[in-house]
Amino acid sequence: MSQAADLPLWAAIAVSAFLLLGSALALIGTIGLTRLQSFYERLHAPTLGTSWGTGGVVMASMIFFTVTEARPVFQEILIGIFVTVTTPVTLMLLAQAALHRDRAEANPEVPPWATAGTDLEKDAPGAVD
Amino acid sequence: MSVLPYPLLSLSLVLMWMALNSFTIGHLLLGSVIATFASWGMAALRPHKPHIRRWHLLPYLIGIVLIDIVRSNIAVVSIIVAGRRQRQRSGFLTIHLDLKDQTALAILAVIVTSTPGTAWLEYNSSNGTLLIHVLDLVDEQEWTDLVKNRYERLLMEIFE
Amino acid sequence: MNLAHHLIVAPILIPLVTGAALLLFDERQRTLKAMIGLASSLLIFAVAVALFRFADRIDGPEAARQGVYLLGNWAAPFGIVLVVDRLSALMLVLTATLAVPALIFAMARWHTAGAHFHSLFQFLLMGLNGAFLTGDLFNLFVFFEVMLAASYGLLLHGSGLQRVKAGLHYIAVNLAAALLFLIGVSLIYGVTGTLNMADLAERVATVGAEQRMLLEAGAGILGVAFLIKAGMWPLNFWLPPAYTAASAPVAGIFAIMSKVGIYVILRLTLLVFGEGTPSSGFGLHILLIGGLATITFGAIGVLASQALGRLAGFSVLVSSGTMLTAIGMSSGGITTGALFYLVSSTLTISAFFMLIELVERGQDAGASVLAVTMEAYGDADADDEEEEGGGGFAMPGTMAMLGICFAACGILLAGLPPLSGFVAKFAMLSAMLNPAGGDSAAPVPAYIWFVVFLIILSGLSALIAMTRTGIRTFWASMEGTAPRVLVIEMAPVLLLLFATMLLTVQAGPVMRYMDATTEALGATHHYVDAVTGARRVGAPGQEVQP
Amino acid sequence: MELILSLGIGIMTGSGVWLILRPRTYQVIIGLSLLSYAVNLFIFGVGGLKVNAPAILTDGVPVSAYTDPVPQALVLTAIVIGFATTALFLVVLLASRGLTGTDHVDGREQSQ
Amino acid sequence: MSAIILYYALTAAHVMLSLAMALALLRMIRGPRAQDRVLGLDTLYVNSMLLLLTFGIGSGRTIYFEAALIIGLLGFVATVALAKFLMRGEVIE
Amino acid sequence: MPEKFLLLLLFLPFVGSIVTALLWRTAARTLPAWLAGGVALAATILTAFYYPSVTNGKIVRFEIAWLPELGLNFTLRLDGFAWLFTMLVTGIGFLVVVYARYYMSAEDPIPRFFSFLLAFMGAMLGIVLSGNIILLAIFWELTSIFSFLLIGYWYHNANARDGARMALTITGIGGFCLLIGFLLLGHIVGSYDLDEILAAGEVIQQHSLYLPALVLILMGALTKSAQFPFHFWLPNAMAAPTPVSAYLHSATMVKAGVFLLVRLWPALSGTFEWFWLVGIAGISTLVLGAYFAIFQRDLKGLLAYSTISHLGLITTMLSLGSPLAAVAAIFHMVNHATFKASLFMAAGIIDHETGTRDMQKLSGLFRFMPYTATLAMVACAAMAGVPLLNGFLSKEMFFAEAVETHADSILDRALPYLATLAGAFSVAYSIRFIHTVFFGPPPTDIPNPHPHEPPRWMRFPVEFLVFACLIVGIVPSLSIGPFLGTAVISVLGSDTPQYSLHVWHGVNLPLVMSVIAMIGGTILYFALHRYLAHAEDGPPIFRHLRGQRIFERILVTVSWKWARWLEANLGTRRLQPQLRLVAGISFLAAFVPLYFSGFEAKLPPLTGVDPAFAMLWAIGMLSALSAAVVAKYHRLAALLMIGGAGIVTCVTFAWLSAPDLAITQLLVEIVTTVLLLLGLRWLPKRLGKVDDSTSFTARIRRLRDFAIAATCGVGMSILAYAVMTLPVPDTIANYFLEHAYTEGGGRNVVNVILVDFRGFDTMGEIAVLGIVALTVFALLRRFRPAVESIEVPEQQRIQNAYDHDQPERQEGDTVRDYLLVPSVVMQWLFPVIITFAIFLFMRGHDLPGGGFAAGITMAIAFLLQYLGGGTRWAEDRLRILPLRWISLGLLVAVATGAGSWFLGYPFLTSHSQYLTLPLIGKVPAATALLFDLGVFVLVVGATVLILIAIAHQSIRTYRVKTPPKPEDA
Ligand code: NA
Ligand code: NA
Repeated sequence: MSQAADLPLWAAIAVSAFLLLGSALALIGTIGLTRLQSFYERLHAPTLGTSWGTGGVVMASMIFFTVTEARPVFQEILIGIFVTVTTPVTLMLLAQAALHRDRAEANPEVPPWATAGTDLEKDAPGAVD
Repeated sequence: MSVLPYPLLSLSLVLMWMALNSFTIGHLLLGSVIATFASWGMAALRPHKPHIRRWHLLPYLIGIVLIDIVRSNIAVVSIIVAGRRQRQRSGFLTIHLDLKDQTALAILAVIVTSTPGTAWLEYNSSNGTLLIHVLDLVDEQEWTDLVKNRYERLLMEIFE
Repeated sequence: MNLAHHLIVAPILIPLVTGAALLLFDERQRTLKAMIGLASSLLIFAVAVALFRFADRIDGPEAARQGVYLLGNWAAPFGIVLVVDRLSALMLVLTATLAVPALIFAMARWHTAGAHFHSLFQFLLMGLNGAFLTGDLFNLFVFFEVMLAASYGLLLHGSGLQRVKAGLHYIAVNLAAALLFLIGVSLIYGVTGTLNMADLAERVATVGAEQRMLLEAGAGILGVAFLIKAGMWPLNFWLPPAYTAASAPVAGIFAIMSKVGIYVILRLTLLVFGEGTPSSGFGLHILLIGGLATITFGAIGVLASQALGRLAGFSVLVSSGTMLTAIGMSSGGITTGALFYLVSSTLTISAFFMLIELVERGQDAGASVLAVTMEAYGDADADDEEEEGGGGFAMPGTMAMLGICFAACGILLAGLPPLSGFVAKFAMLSAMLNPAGGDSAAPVPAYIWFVVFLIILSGLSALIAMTRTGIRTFWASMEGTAPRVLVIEMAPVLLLLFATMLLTVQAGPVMRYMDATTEALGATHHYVDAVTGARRVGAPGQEVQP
Repeated sequence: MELILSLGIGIMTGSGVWLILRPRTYQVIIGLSLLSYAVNLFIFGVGGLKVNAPAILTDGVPVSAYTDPVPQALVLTAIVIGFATTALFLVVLLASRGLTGTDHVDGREQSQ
Repeated sequence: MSAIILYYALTAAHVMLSLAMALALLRMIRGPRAQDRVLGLDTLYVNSMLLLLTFGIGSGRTIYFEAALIIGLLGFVATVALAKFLMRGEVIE
Repeated sequence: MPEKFLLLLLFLPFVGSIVTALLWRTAARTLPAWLAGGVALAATILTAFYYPSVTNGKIVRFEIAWLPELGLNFTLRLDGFAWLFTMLVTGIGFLVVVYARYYMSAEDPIPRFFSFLLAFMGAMLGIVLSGNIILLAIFWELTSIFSFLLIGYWYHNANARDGARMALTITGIGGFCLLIGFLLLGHIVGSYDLDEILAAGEVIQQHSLYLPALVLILMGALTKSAQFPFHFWLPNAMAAPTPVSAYLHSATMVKAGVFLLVRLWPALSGTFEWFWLVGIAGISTLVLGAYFAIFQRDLKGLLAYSTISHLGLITTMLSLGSPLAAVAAIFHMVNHATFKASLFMAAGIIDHETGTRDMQKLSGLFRFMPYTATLAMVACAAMAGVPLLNGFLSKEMFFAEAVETHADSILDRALPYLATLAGAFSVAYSIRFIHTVFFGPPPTDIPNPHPHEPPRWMRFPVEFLVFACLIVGIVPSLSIGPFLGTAVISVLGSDTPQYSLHVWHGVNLPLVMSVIAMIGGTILYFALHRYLAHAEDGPPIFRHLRGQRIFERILVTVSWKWARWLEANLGTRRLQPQLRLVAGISFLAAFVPLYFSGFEAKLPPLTGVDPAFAMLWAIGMLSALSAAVVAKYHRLAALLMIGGAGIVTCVTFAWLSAPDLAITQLLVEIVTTVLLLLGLRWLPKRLGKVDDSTSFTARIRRLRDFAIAATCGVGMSILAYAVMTLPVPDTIANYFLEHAYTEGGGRNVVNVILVDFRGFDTMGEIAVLGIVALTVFALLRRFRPAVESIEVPEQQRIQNAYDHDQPERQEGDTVRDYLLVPSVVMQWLFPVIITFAIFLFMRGHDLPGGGFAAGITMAIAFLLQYLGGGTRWAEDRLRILPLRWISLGLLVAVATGAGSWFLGYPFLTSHSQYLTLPLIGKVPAATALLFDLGVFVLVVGATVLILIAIAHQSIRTYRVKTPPKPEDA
């Protein structure tokens, strides 16, 4: 922690605050993951970690390195962006998988297969398989 | 195939390159070359190409999403910390979407899912219905409004 | 640094480049690929012979240093070195001697039985040659893996139930061995701080007692990895099924694979735990006892084998056991004989594996096995249809030739005269019972009797088994069903058997080479000096920098 | 550090060994993966453990301050080879399962 | 002073994130269904990414950044594959 | 004669053999015979010319260095005794060839016969001419091999096959023993040279290894000469064509044993051990052989046992250790060869003419073939020891020696009686031969009812030999005398006794014994006459104790039943025990040295434990243990668990200052997870309880496995702790740290090691990856899924059914909707990941990253498109040619390495410097970067190939398995 000593106090406080915020959110998220009752509820918990949990730590890191290296450091933002973009993909794929399994097992907790619908034009994505 | 099939993408990639390395002219040049190559790779995939009509609304969108995320963070933290003492009412919610643009849908999905407390479950393209799950489903209409009025309308303005 | 010096790395690079380049050709251009592969193998053979001749002339430190190749121009022990000495050159020549016939044999039909045969074959050669040449412990691991990876591919070449079943065991056991190799190497590095074998030999002397224990533990674990490869009982049960399941040309080249383990054990025991080192004689007892157990198990297996393939597989074990025993006895004369035996038995087993396929082709069992393979293979892709007779002419006098070759193999395996199997056995037994100088007063230790007994017994079991199967195959059942054998299938077998004959006739010079090899192996400090004394290009005392 | 890591290596090894002694091919491949973690960590460990050591050459830092790069290089090679062999083993076990109809390591169910 | 503040904050962050990882593992072990386990693993990944970022702050070196970035950018690939396997019984169709 | 002609003499038959073999397709029957006869005759003549060179104890020696360091030279040595034997081998060989020319039928493969016969002749000559005992052993084994081939000549006949195998097994075992015996002789004397050994008799006999050497050599000699109890192979060898019996099994090969005893007589004989060992074998063979001969139904069987008995006689004489007896032995060897060969030939003629050799069927042949009958009768008389025939002379000498006292013992004293008894037996079987075959009523029950005299030249060899019997019998000193003398002197040298070769020595004890034997034998025969006419084959009492059957049974039991049992119990074909052994032995290999060095596992101090690190590893351990527990029934859970263990490993690497490892492990982790998932598709869905896990044995097994696993785990912990806490040695790493930047041009030492210091490792490593990819690809081309896995997975069926049922939906809509949003994100990430891969690649030399990490990242970019869009979609858009990438990667790496050759440096020498580019600044431009490019390219190709090859299985259609059609090769 050689550079830490050179850090101005305000920066140290800011870094620490963001760090603790991020870590705490991540921890609370996982607490939710263990404590929430159904899978669909648990699905919400990790987003704490991936939203402001990540945000906090990323901010802490950015402030820290910007101050210690005396130049603006943005690369951590990329982590924030990537996590924000990729986590939803994971969660929605997982949730839908769970949904389909529950429906296949006729679990009453979940909404059944949609049977009615309007004749909407198909806007097919790339997946042709 | 044009040399720069996705200018916005290429620009983002250059920025990414420079963020990863450093903001120097050298890396601007190098990054441009690499970004051009990478965007050719993108072009090879022949993806659905979005038409952004009112891109100046994008920062606004990002802004409201960030605020919403902060809000819902607090909400969800309180739910988790409160634990079983306060039994939350979670549930499924079906919303009919008018949004058709694939990219816009993707952005909506990212917004909905990134926001703690709401999760995008299933979109049925044949009738445009969206199934979401909400952790704290006190008022269904409030959530429907959130998605329909706050996000979908904005996205439709940007993309359609 | 003259051009010839770069030849040292050629046995690794030629097959690598060939194997890689062959991937650029379409699978359907098999003949072209085969020709390129053959040309490459012949080139490797020529290089190996050149290196062999170089190694044979090594006397004095300067020549020995010429046999050291500093890869990346980094001095030992920092960079990786390749070392040509008599032993490695011998192994190179032996490998190439097996490779050419095996490849020719494969060109008759087997190379059509699956994808990328020729590339895999070249990569196997690369792995083998690298393992023989390298003077670095971790680089040895890498080449072991190259060799194994290619051998997995070649073993599974042609697919089919037997191959896949045997392959699964083979791979599982060898993966375990690879992990042990890593543990052993890293322990040794942790204790000595080096990976270079010569440097290791030097540093071993200075290691403190506390560390020495760990060094020996590392060596023990490493030894297990090598012994698995070498096929020591009870770590060898994977070997007969794997070698039996492999297609004939593959088994033909696999004959050298168990010898890689032997080679490494021979080199490292002498280098690191040789005379005069603090841990001198480490593990020799295990090698001796394990070797004897292996001979016994191999001989029993040979007797118990109904199918020729298994018989050959167990012969590999007998051969390994004999080598391990000889190394475990750690006497110069015995090692000399054992090296001769190594060459002879490897050639024999290779020829035998290929012969078996030809012999069994005449029998219903063999034909249907082949048919199954072909069916399995021809079914997936239309472009791999067998190019029947693509290689050439049917062999005249097939039965007579097969019979003669079979008899020759039997004679070689049993160690009967007049072929090299006898000379090898005689050389070893003679060294055991009649150590050089013929000090007739010296009593023969009891364990030597046991060794002699087992070696003879293994020969006898080969004799009994080979007559039994030979009679059944040639005399009792093959009446009138001469298989169609192509000249390019028979010629490789004959070539290898001819090599054993040459070995017999030239036993004198060959044995002198082996003797010099043994002597060089014993003179650890020469090896160490050669490796550590090899100078970088551009370093003082070297030719002018270009 | 050392104590915890060695315990961890031991547990991974034990679990891996247990799994490779099981009769199902899938268990074996999982066991091999665990073993390869254990071995990679072991190799890494022989260089000695250093927390917060510079990973990149920096001017003015004495040689002794760095972690030993050699085991790291060895681990990298081992990781690659481990990946390759895992892939291979997987495909062979699939082939074996396809041809024999069972996922037993011996290609047939044992009655024993 | 700065160093002390940062030291305590980092230690607390380490402990919290490790604890978070442990809880994620707990979900992986408890399940009860495959999707819960996958969710647990995904969370484990994200938390370890955060842990890596805190290492970076702790050491003052940016070399941990790549590892974190890889988790952020590519970590989801494994989870996506798992999710798709659950949904379709097949990863690549 | 020059010495080198010995070589010609020896090789003439071998060359002839090869030439004859090359005639394998010629129709001519006579050509091979002419060739063989010519060779034999030439050899005989050549030998004859050597006679002057060997008289009076002179020796012709010829030596070629072969393996001089080991004392094995190609030494040929001809002395009087060898000369006599050479004449026998070549001369009788010639006669046998002539005989065989007529004996062999047109259907037989004639060239092969003569080829083997000539080869045998060469081998036999080799035994006789060897001047080095190892060389002798070589030819010794060769005779066994050719004998095997000749006995099995008619291999369609089961008896021939069995007989051949038995002969080879017995004589082969003997040969191995002989070799060891010779090696011991060499050990004692210090040389394998025959002359030196013969001169070292005293040394040998006083050496402590004399007895083992003697026993081993006798094993060789006695098996070869069919001495009791190894005699039984010879009667079974009678399945050979008769010329073979005549040549090998009466005149020459079986004589090799006694030849050897004579050869080594000066060195080995005269001791108590010699007398007892050789004597017991000889006398029992003499008596039992003769006894058995009486009761044979088969003509050749009778002759075979007679041969055994006569060889026993010779052995007995040699056992006595007296020079006179040795003379008699040598003399009898020659005599026996002449009369027995002629008798075999006669038997062959009879067989040839009548179609049977069964004496109970043969009768009164004299009237059909009087000439042959007469010849046979004379030869029989010689065999019986009738005066005026050669057999009588040597037999009298034997009787004379028998009554002498040699080594006073019960054996010595019993010898005269036993000798007489055997003499009587031999008279009996000789009479039986003549009486049953030639006299009595004409045969009624023979296959060929009109036998007649054989062709003129078929009879000639018999005539010649019988004539020799007569000449030697009547005028011994004029005929055989000088030659015998020469032979005897060469063996006995100065010990040569005075002996006389006269027919009449007056009425003495030997003559009385002869007379008793004559009368006794005659009486015995006529007493047994009726019994023999109908008795079953074989001697009374011993009939059921047949060596052959015992041998077969032992052979089968030991070499087959026991061997199979042992092989099954000493080995295993199952994987689990093998891995158990590997684990257990590895543990021992590590801890036995530690134990013996006094290693103590010290309890480490529990200080300085970082709670977060402890927590991290609690996760790691729990993951590993859970993976172990759930892997059987919850595959996916196990996969997730090792993912947990993997991430802990990554974090540990990062924590402990190894970011490169963390990155690589992480990337590999991701790919491996996808890989295993791809594989899971093809594994059985969910296992029922397959094994009875509650059974006691199952529990014991698991307990044992648990013990092994726990032991290995504990062991690994101890080792790891011990090595981690070891003081750091002076490692090569210091050099790397000091030179990475100055000479390697990179600040990331790990990367500089990988691409420069130890770039060769990396080259090998990428080769491994490429090879594995090829193997995976090749194997999957043949892939056949299990039947129940061919179907589309259950989830897809349900979803497709749903799509199908909904009017507004089409099949596949579910998956399309499912991936609608994700695929957009994945596509947009594609260029991002590519950029990131390039980033990782470019900075590798100075910072964490590098070709491998970049390659995997790139592969993941591709993989993601396959995941999102499916195989067809992705391949419609991305033309990836992974094989090309693999090839290119390897070639680039090698080319980079080879580039340094042009500057005169060794392979892989890197050249690095920092280029200062305008605007960009200092850029590292090491050739190592180019090498790393090769790594990158290969890794992309190999990883993609592996993943895609498996993925492709899902879109392949599998034909229903058809049973394999037999295909003619
Ligand atoms: Na959400
Ligand atoms: Na790197």
